[in-house]
Amino acid sequence: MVDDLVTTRGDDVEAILEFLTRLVAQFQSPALAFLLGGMLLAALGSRLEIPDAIYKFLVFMLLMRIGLKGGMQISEANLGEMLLPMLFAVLIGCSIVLLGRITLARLPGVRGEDGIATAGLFGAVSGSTLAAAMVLLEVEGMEYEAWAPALYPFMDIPALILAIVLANLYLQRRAPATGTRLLAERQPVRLWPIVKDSLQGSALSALLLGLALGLLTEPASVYEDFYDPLFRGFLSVLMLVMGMEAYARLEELRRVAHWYALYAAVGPLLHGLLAFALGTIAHLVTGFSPGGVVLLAVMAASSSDISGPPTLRAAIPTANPSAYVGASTSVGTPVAIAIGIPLFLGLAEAVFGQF
Amino acid sequence: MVDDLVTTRGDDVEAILEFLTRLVAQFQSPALAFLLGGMLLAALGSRLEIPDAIYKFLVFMLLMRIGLKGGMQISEANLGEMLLPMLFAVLIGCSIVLLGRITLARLPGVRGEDGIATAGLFGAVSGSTLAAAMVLLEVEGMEYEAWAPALYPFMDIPALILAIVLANLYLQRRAPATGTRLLAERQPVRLWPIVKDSLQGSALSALLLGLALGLLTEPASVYEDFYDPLFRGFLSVLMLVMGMEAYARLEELRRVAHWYALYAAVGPLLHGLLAFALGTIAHLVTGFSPGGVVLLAVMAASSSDISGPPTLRAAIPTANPSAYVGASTSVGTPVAIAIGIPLFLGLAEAVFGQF
Amino acid sequence: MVDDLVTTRGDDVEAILEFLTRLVAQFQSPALAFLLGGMLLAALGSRLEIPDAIYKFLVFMLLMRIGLKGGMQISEANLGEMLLPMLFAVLIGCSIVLLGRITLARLPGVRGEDGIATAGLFGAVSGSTLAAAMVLLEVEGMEYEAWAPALYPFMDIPALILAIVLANLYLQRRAPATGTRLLAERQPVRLWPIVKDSLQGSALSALLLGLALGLLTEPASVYEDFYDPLFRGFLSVLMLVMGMEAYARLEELRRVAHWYALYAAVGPLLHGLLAFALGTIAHLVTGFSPGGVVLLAVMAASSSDISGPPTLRAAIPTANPSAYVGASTSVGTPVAIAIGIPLFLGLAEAVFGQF
Amino acid sequence: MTTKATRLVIVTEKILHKEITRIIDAAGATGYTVTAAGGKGSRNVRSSGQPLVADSYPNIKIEVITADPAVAKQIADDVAARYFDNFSGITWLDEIEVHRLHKFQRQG
Amino acid sequence: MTTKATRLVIVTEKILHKEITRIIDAAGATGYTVTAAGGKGSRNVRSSGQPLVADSYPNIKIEVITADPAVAKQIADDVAARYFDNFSGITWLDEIEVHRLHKFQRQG
Amino acid sequence: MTTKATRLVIVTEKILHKEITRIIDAAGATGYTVTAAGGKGSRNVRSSGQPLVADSYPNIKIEVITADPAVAKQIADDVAARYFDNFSGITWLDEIEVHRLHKFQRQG
Ligand SMILES: Nc1ncnc2c1ncn2[C@@H]1O[C@H](COP(=O)(O)O)[C@@H](O)[C@H]1O
Ligand SMILES: Nc1ncnc2c1ncn2[C@@H]1O[C@H](COP(=O)(O)O)[C@@H](O)[C@H]1O
Ligand SMILES: Nc1ncnc2c1ncn2[C@@H]1O[C@H](COP(=O)(O)O)[C@@H](O)[C@H]1O
Ligand code: NA
Ligand code: NA
Ligand code: NA
Repeated sequence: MVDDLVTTRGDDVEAILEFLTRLVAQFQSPALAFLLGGMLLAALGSRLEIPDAIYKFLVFMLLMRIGLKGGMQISEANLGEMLLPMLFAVLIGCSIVLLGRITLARLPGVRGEDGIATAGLFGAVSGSTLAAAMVLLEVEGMEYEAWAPALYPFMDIPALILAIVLANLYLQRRAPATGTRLLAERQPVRLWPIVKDSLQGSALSALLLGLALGLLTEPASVYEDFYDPLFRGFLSVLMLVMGMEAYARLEELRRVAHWYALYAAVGPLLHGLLAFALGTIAHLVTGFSPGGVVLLAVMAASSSDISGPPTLRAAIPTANPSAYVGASTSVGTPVAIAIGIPLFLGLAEAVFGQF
Repeated sequence: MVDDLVTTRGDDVEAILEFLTRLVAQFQSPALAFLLGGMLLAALGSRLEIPDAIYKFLVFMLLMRIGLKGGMQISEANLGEMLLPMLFAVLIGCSIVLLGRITLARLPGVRGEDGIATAGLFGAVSGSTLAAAMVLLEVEGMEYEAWAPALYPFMDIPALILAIVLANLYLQRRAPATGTRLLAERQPVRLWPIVKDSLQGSALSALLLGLALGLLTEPASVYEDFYDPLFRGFLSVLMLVMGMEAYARLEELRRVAHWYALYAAVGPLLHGLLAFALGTIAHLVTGFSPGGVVLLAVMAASSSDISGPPTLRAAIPTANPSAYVGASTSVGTPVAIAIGIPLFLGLAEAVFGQF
Repeated sequence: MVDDLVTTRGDDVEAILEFLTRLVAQFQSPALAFLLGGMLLAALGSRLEIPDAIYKFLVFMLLMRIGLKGGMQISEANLGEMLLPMLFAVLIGCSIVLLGRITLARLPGVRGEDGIATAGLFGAVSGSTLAAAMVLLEVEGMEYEAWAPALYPFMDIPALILAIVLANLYLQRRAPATGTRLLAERQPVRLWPIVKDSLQGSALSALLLGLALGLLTEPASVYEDFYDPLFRGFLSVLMLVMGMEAYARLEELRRVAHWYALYAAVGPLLHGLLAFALGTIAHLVTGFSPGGVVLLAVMAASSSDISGPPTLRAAIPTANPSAYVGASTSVGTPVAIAIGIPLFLGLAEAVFGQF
Repeated sequence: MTTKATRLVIVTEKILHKEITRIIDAAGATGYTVTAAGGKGSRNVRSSGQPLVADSYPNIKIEVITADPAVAKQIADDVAARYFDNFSGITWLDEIEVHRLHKFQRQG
Repeated sequence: MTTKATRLVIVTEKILHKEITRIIDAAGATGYTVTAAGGKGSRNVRSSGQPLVADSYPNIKIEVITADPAVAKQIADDVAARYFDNFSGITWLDEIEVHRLHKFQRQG
Repeated sequence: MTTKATRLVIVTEKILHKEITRIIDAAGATGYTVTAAGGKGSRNVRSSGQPLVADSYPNIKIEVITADPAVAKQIADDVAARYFDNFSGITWLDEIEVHRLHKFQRQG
């Protein structure tokens, strides 16, 4: 018994050491290195500029690549396997928002709609963070179903919709008192316009088009010659932009309640662990791969950076973007990439053993 | 005899089946898939955006690649072989314009200058359509002379010039009546400014610079490491833009006479077949390759999308661009790519047998 | 004795012939070919356009690639070897400026501050010219220390600073007479702001970030899959832009004293030879590689095109940018690339024999 | 020959592009001109949520010229009432002289 | 100290950039400022022929400031006569106050 | 309801962006709007040193609206004194009518 415990403890120590080693290694991985590099540049006042046109194109390339790969690998056989993870993705997205609704949004100094919008952003998914995890899994040789990244919209859209619905309910209840005319007017929240708006956004458009092309046409040649080889490189540039952005937003974050910083630091890890747990169930039930579990956890840990903010801005206009964008960009994303990814990877190794 | 006929009919059926198979396959080829994807996105109201700067760079890369390859392969030995196809290219470009002049431009509801400008655009050549055909030929393993794409300007420039001259003649004859002051003034149409303007445009500049560099310098390393590998990928993005553009122009096309839609649907195929016939003559006389014949047909079938419109706009200002751009972008280009390319390819297989 | 002399003369002739062969070959190398192509296009009035966003991204890619490679190869072992070349780099940068100060800046018709600013620009370094030399060395198989390109800032920054200090001293001495209020006011030239401004510029930022990432993290995968393979291609496009720019600036150069043209034509070669001599000393003392010597000479011969002009413009506002930018862009850079690079390469072969 | 007309200028967040041009059309203006703009105002307290780093022109400047000042007034009022509680933006009017007045008059 | 001057604004298709600046120079103006613009006008019936999707700013807005109103008038007239039958475009005038008047006066 | 206000426009080289906005802030203006611009002026004798070929908009146009004309005057004077000997640039004033005057008034 005692012996057993000691072994376990020894194992624990080893596991922790391994996690720390991985953490340090992760800090040297290109994705995180460029992210930190971007923060550093911004902090030092560099005038380096990645033009807007390039940024938009990089995002397109990244999501098109994810979509193409997913679409090329989905076949009818997969649809059965996909069902449970898809369901879990929806469940996770919604749970994160509800969790934020009953914690962050109720804290003193946090306006209800600001808290709900923040929860919505953290429930939604960041394509770049997901891409960083995919690259790392490939480096580590941990396999995942090619359709796993295509779970993205199943977590992203429900989270955004739920947040918008909750914010509207919240504002309506308060409406008579504060007279937020506009929102109070359009009483029943219509869901379809929100879904449509999400799907029409540049990020999901590219992802879904990629999926459709991968599924219905034969893009293998252009995928292998172009979208795939440029993937890591474009990701590194995107991470640089995200790092600069993270630093630039710190100022805004500082102006809102400190709770946002706390939420943004702890939330990604909790959300990821929740997703990891559900993913593990899917592993046991339908054989969802360990790599897939990690990606599900990373999606949960990530917070939307491209499509989420404008959607929320348009749909919850009274919410303060400094709060939700600041929290997500400045703290949430760096935490998800720097701590979340190696944590879930280490956990997968510990839980699923040699894969 | 009867037996013979039956066999022939059987062959016919087979050929048609093969064409249809190819047509379906072509719909799955990256070029067409991205074109249709772009139309779909635009139809669904997606906010996906390929920035103008990226679009310009893609066009540059594509035409530079075509030029470099052509230039690298042209040697003095080729100049002899090139002569007949070059002559035919000029002839085809001019014939298409003349054909449009005596058909489309005379139809009721079609203004003379609008019809002539449209014919000019269809006589000119689209670099992207040509590129799509080149990629497909490579996939199919059908060889072509590396200088064949360099026939481009020999069809493009004469077609534009002839259209401008015809439009001016037409307007001058009408001038006293309608008083189109401006055009009537500069009575003799000066050709050199038009040629110069064409050559100075971004598309032909890039193509010709590529040709010159390929011919006179040693760009093989940069061609093989950069321009060639990125070719298909950039083409896919360009096709996406063209698809979005095609949909966006439909509205404009709807506002002009229906004859434009008919011309744009039938013209590319007729023009391509005419070129195919002349190309076959060149094949018999000087051994022009089957792949070269297909490219010549595709050039004829294509209509200019980058350099043609501004040239015509400046030189025939009274012509309505909604007519000619709408017809070319919304109907002509999709027809040339989706039906024209597989048709000419199938024809080449039928006519030239195993190549 | 006589025999000996004859042999030497024969060798000389051979060496000259070889240099000429190399010169012709260099004119066919992609870098120079695209540079000349750009000039030609501009001269012919082409409307070809490489958008600003693309240009900025190309510069970023190039310098990031140089930095990453340098950083990945610098280890503690190297720091000892680097010391002497670094010292020489500083020395060369400053010597070029001082040389310009006592020659160009004193010529009749040359305003003092204009001459000094020009000398500063020629003392500073062009990343693209350096990149062109790197590609050529690789083609020729002449090895160099991977950290050699990282000598860049050690020549660049001191040259710019010294020029700014000298210009201020010059203007202060003249101040009472001409009343150049502004510059006279801030009497002691503060160095740190200038250094900081240099380091924060987009070019040095990218280079230094690349160095840091290469040194501290593991970017090998993204370097090999992305930054390195795209290097030559992007350089070719950048050279095209530089060629167009060179032609566009000729007009400006024509408006200032002819001395600038002379200085810009002869300076690069003299500066390069000076650096070659010092590099050879480093070769003898610490084994600095022949390729490294060539790169040091090319840096000296090159004149800053991206970061130098805005730095000088801000710090020596009274200097006329038409003079220094015109001289550098229109004459200095083409001379450095077209004549300088093959000259130093030939010299290295002659001096260091088979390497 | 020129005629007096009113020029309304709106500077606001890019995200409102579609909504504002819809208001302009609805008010019966004959057209508008849009340019990309950056800037600073009182909104320093709230971010637009758009990427800061990559896009130096996150605003748009919309100019509407109308022969009838009432149209300009209505657009300005509508836009302010609908958006300026929650989005940054300013509007101003300028009296100008147009050539070819018919281009700025509602037909029919 | 400021002086009254005239500001002419032309919004038209990008394709006319070179031609219009030539007219401006010829009329004796001392300079002009160009910005990229998008927009909507009566030309909905005719397209500019430039890519719609990729380029959201297919127009240009040109501003010319002149000390002499006659110069502005001549430019406006010339541009309209030469191009506005077949190209889209509008022009308007604004009275402004310039600093450093000499910058807007033709030398000699 | 609208109120008279002053609109100061500065067209100058992009390189001065930071410096000029600093002057604007220091003068107590409540904001400014910046657009990318190209153009031609008297500076044909001196180049801006920025890439000509790639960047067709090497200038910026800055607009500052102030309730108090003195603020506009001070900015124009400061900018001209500090930069216009060595950099190209012009400034002009326009009288406009703003909505929501408080947005253009210095608080406190
Ligand atoms: N005083 C001002 N002068 C010129 N532009 C302004 C001014 N104040 C605000 N703006 C512009 O209007 C936008 C929105 O202003 P605000 O609603 O105050 O944040 C700013 O980003 C500026 O582009
Ligand atoms: N009423 C208006 N207000 C502001 N800009 C206009 C107006 N009408 C036209 N424009 C601009 O002028 C361009 C050409 O107008 P049009 O000739 O009417 O097609 C449009 O694309 C707009 O940018
Ligand atoms: N008369 C003018 N009208 C409009 N813009 C002008 C005028 N003169 C100069 N500019 C603008 O101001 C900038 C600087 O002018 P300058 O200092 O004269 O070189 C030019 O590049 C133009 O953008
Ligand atoms: Na999430
Ligand atoms: Na054609
Ligand atoms: Na140098």
